[in-house]
Amino acid sequence: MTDITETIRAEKSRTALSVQAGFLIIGLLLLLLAPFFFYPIFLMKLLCFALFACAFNLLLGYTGLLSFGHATFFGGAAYFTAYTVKTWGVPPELGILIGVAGAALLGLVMGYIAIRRQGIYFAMITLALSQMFFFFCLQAEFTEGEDGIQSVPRGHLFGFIDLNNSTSMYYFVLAVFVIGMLLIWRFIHSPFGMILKSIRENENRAISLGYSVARYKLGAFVMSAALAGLAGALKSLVFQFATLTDVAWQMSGEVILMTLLGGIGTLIGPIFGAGLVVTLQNYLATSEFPVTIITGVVFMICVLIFRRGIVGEFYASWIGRKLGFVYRR
Amino acid sequence: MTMIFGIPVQALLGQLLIGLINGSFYALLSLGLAIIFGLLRIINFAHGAQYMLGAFVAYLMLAYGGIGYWPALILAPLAVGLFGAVVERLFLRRLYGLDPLYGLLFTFGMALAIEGTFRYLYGSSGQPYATPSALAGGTNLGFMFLPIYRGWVVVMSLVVCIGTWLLIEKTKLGAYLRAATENAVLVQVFGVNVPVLLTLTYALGAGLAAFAGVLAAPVYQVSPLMGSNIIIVVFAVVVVGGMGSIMGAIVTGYVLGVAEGLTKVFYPEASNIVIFVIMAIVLLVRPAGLFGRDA
Amino acid sequence: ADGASDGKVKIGILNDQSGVYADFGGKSSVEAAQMAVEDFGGKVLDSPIEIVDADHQNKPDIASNIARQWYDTEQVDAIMELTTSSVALAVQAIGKEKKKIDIVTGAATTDLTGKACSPYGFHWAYDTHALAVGTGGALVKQGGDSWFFLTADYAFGYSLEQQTSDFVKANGGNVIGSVRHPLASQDFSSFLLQAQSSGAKVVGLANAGLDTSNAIKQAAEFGITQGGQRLAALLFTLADVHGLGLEAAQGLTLTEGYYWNRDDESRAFGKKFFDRTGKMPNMIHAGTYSAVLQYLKAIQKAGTDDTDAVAKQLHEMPVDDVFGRGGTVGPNGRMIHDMYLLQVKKPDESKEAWDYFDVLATIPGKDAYIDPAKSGCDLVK
Amino acid sequence: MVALLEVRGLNAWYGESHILHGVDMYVGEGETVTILGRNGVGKTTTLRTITGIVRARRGKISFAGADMMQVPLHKTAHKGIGFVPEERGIFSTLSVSENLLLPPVVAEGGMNLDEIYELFPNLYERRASAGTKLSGGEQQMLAIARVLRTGVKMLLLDEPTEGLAPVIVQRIGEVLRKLKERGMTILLVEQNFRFASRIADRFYLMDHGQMVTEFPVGELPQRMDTLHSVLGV
Amino acid sequence: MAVPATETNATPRVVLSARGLRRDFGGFTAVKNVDLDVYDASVHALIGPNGAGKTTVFNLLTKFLQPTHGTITLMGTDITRTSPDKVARMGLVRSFQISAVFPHLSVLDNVRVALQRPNNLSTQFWRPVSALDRLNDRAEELLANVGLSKERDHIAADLSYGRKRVLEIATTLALDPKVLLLDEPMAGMGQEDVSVVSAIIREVARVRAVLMVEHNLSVVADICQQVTVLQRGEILAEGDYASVSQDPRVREAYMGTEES
Ligand SMILES: Nc1ncnc2c1ncn2[C@@H]1O[C@H](COP(=O)(O)OP(=O)(O)OP(=O)(O)O)[C@@H](O)[C@H]1O
Ligand SMILES: Nc1ncnc2c1ncn2[C@@H]1O[C@H](COP(=O)(O)OP(=O)(O)OP(=O)(O)O)[C@@H](O)[C@H]1O
Ligand SMILES: [Mg+2]
Ligand SMILES: [Mg+2]
Repeated sequence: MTDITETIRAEKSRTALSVQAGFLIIGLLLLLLAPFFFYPIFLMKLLCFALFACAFNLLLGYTGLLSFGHATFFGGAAYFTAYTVKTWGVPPELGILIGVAGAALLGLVMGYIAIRRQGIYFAMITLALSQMFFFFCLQAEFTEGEDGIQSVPRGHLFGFIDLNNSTSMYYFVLAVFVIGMLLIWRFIHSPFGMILKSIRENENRAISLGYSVARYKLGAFVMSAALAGLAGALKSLVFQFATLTDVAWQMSGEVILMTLLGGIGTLIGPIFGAGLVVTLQNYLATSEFPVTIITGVVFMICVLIFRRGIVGEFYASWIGRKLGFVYRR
Repeated sequence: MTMIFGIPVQALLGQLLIGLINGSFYALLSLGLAIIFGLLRIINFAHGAQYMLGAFVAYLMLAYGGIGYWPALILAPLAVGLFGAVVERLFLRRLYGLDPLYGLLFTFGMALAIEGTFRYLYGSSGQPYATPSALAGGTNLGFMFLPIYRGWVVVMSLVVCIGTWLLIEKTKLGAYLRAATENAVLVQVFGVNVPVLLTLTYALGAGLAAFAGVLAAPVYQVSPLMGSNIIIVVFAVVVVGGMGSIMGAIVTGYVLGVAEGLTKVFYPEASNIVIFVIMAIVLLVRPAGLFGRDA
Repeated sequence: ADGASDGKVKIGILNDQSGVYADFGGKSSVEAAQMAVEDFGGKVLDSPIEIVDADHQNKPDIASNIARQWYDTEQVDAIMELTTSSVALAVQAIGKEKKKIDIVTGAATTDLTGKACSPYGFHWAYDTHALAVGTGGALVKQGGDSWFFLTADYAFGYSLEQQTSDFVKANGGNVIGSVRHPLASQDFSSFLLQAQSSGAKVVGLANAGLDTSNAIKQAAEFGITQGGQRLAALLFTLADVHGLGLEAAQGLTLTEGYYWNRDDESRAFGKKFFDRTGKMPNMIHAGTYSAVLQYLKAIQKAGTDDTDAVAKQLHEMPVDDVFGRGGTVGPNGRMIHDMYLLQVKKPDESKEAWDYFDVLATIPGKDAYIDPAKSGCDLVK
Repeated sequence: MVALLEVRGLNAWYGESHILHGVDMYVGEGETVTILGRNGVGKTTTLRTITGIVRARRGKISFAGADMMQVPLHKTAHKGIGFVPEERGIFSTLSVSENLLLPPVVAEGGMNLDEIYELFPNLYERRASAGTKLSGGEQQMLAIARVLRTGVKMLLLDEPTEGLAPVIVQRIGEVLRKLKERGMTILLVEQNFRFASRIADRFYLMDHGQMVTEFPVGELPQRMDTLHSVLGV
Repeated sequence: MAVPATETNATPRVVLSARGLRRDFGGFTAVKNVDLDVYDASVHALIGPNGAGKTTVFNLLTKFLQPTHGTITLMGTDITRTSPDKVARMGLVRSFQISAVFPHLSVLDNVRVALQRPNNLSTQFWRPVSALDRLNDRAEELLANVGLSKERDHIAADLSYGRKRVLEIATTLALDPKVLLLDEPMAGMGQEDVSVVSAIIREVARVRAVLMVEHNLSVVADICQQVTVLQRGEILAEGDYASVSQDPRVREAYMGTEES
């Protein structure tokens, strides 16, 4: 009896695995071919935001911490990279690393303060702290105020790949994106990720099993910040500037919207969410609809009737379940 | 002239008073937030938008209906409260029992939508609203020129804050409200119409925000952006106070208003972040906030 | 290559249409551009002229994305308006790289024609320097010789304050003090009290938008102007005065490059604009009109819409329209034209709707703008 | 005996899962009835469905002649039903006395405060402290005391002795007997069979969402075998 | 399994002890003057009427609450000021009065989470989850011990109440604690589960100290060597079950006159 159920279960997860692998390969192929059909800068922007949203989701979806201050890491890293590449003339790959390190450091400081509280307090605290960082960037010398750091050279990757060529830039961005996603995937499905999950489930119990919950949360926070920084650093090279919009609280709101739209707690949901938001913003820019109203209304609709997001709804749908996906939150 | 840290005592007194005025708005707003959070477990991100709505309703009443400040002081909060009631009935109700972050996100979207609508209709440079003639002008207090209207703001906010506190802590209605937050179903089983209570609560919170908005209209430019500028600061105020007590929200509002006012004198560059800095320090020393109960 | 390259001349208006600067330019700027096209006759070199527009939402990345797409795939020949300096600088850099024309009317930074100048980039309506000269210099001549600044605490505020003080001092005035306030302060009373007790004759507001509006409104409350001090806003336009109301704004001094009720010609344009938009134009609207018109004239004259040829004409042709009367364009792309020192009327002096200003002085273009040779632009040898 | 509460063919669901499969039962006026059953058979669900907390339900519930299926949740108490939930439901932000005074009085004939404090001296001692600072047993007493004030005709009690010390269990037994003497109708869910046997007039035995058997207290000795096999007592 | 350490010793060893423990809540003293010694390889029961302070004593011992006065020693180390997670790592592990499992993890994962830390598999974020597979044998052994093998792939939330408590005990045992604190482990359990859990406790206590709060006196009589009776925060009586249950003060304060 148990044997049969087990085989069925194994069978099911095997189909699920192959289906998922299939999707993955198709997705990658699409991304590889995309620049032949779409405008590369648009695609790069999309990838940057997708990575940003996935990094954010790492925290929200897998540790249950809603940060309302992730713009700090995204925008902070953008500034660090833009500044070091433009002013110190460091090569792009090093610039990105500096951006990531900076974001991680910011994450450490903000996390250290914010993880003292949970739930919505946590959200409010991160919001307040990131607002503080916004004012810092506004007033600091090196960010060049509301002009932003402009005309950042993309430079040559490893000294020989010219990133000014938008095709090579695209594939560079794609490579970083894939690496970022792999990191997130590994991270979620790791022993550490397991502990995070259990903390989200029952924090007191985790403490009583001897886990210093605060440290695990902080670890997750820093990793999420670093990955968000990776996205921001990349974006500053793609667009060749870093400005205040990247650190403003509206940006933190946007990344939440992306994640919510795509599906909180799903690995690839935020990619779809980011795609949708970026497309929408571009579309709305040339339409008659006022952007803020639409954004606001989309938010409301999502929360009310679409909480699982696109990918979450798909997973939970009949087809999704047939294909062996699980959505649980 | 006596000096403190190089600042004349008189100027200092003036700045203290001004801080108190600012604090009046913080107190009113954080009070409303605390009530809504306390009872509905929703962080009302739309609180700033409702504050803005209050000011705008007052402006619209004047511009299109010839209704002046005094009636507006009552009518605008009622109107916004009614709007809040409708929102609660139609939408927020569906979010009870879910992770509170959904409430936060919903109201965030709502704030964007409301603000966007008003920006779309009225632009962002704001609308004029004059001080009511009965409160125009000012008195010379010796150490400063105090516009009478500002004094009025302090008095009104104190009255409303204390009144609300009494309502919640000392009345049977308040007891129902508090109980309903913990276990709405049970309170309902006991024979209390909880859904109506919750609607009233949200309406009350929204009405308080709108009241602050009407008070602000003659002082600040009536603009669609006025809410989003202040809401984040009010969040910080609430964190510093701790969500445990209504009184905490009120007191912290005033105290931080004064703290900010003093910073404007001694180190004006930092005056926009001083509340955030205080927040960080308080969190490190007392994670539950100054008046918070849950550690 | 004669005629329009693709049988069409396309102009993109890229600005903030829903955010904080929406009243500054916004959709009305698109209308102004449309008016210019109509006034020009709707066709240039026998090709139709098309205006496209987009709302950049104050996000440089969206602006940059749209600008690239416009230039690359939608055959847009020039992009104009470009409110917000971060956007203007980003788009100008793209234009430079792609050899495409941009004409900025919405942003204020002098960098556009300074260290970030482009052979294809033009700055049309105003800049921080012109505002500083107008308000700072001219006001001292009117007797406002001691100043106290309320400065927004970021680069834009500093540079306005810096430039203005220079002109105040150059004209024999002195600066008694200044206080820096954070961006988006709701309450200015603390700062106003400090300004009041300083005893300066002029309180200079080196900030923008809502901050300026709030400061002015509260200054009235605290009786600053009644106390004999004068308020000078360094970046403030007709649209802002309209939002503030004459009651609160009366007596305020400011500088603009255009005022609709100045003479018959400007009145005629103003009325026409009003009929289409429901509001009177400020210098950004009129400037955008002028920029579009001049661009079309340049194409006409060059006989082609080729970027280099048109840019050459734009640099050489004198400007003569309702906005840029007697204007010239410097080698750095700066359009040099007269500016006006304006004072807001008392409510009972205002004779009709939108009749808000008295013109106190006219500042000749050559005084108002930085000499191209000293602008720091490396195109000027 | 007149049936005060009558339940016919009651079905109830939690989301997709079907928990009650046609419950039939009645409780007469002034009677004390106990539902016995293993963990998870649906005892709590039965009570929650009768009060209207579980609204995904089908069947017939009538109480004192009224059709309870149509009554909104906040009107249940006004019809005369008082509920003491399994998890007790003490409000932490309310003091003990506020907790006690919370439920609105719905009819004449409830106890007054003095009587209640006499019955539960612990509560009097701790009346000013916050509700959930009480120990488990104190909370249970408070939960029962709370509905006694309101003048309801019938009490639904869900495992009132769970986690309580033997003395307290005895005390609660005494309280219930006293209430019974005053004519209170009681529907009790219990795992503590011995406790139940001392106060109940009649038993229902529940399994898999249905009442499998019913018998008066007098038949208890004959039924011990069934109880053994179903409950493992 | 660990080597039974104390069997050779003549006198049983005290592993957990408290001296002069006191805790105030505002003006109210929930626990006062409690001295407690818990011996290795024994089951110690803490009983008393509701509100006596049993859970509070647990919270104090495991550092979820800070004592107002007094000291706590765990295997010779003063832990009065140690954080709760640290205390757990030192080998003092508790269960909660309200069942505490990770509801959306599978039964097996619940146990594996507990096994991760002692096996140094909790911070590796660079390794795949399959690294945890080597914990499976041990986890399954633990589940088998408590009779949960059949449910190993169930989601914990789907278990019945009693099974959840059993799972919780298995999780706790996974840490191989030196001292085990169980707060009403049998509450709400059916009779079958009660016997299962009693047997488990008896078994684990052969090499560990167990301190438990329990109202089910037949269980206490059955498996506990030591009984401490608490009343109003103070110790009323102490000793083995037989002597304690004869104590008239205990009968009056706790057990009552009739058998229930
Ligand atoms: N909120 C809920 N959602 C889904 N299923 C539930 C819910 N509450 C209870 N159940 C399930 O319904 C069934 C009956 O539960 P119920 O609480 O009525 O049992 P019970 O007889 O009272 O058991 P116990 O003696 O343990 O209290 C159980 O299988 C339980 O798992
Ligand atoms: N956080 C607290 N604040 C104030 N009083 C408290 C707090 N926690 C417990 N108490 C009080 O301390 C006393 C002891 O409570 P405790 O929970 O330890 O009792 P217990 O012996 O475990 O009871 P039970 O068997 O009912 O669980 C109770 O009177 C309770 O009201
Ligand atoms: Mg039950
Ligand atoms: Mg207890």
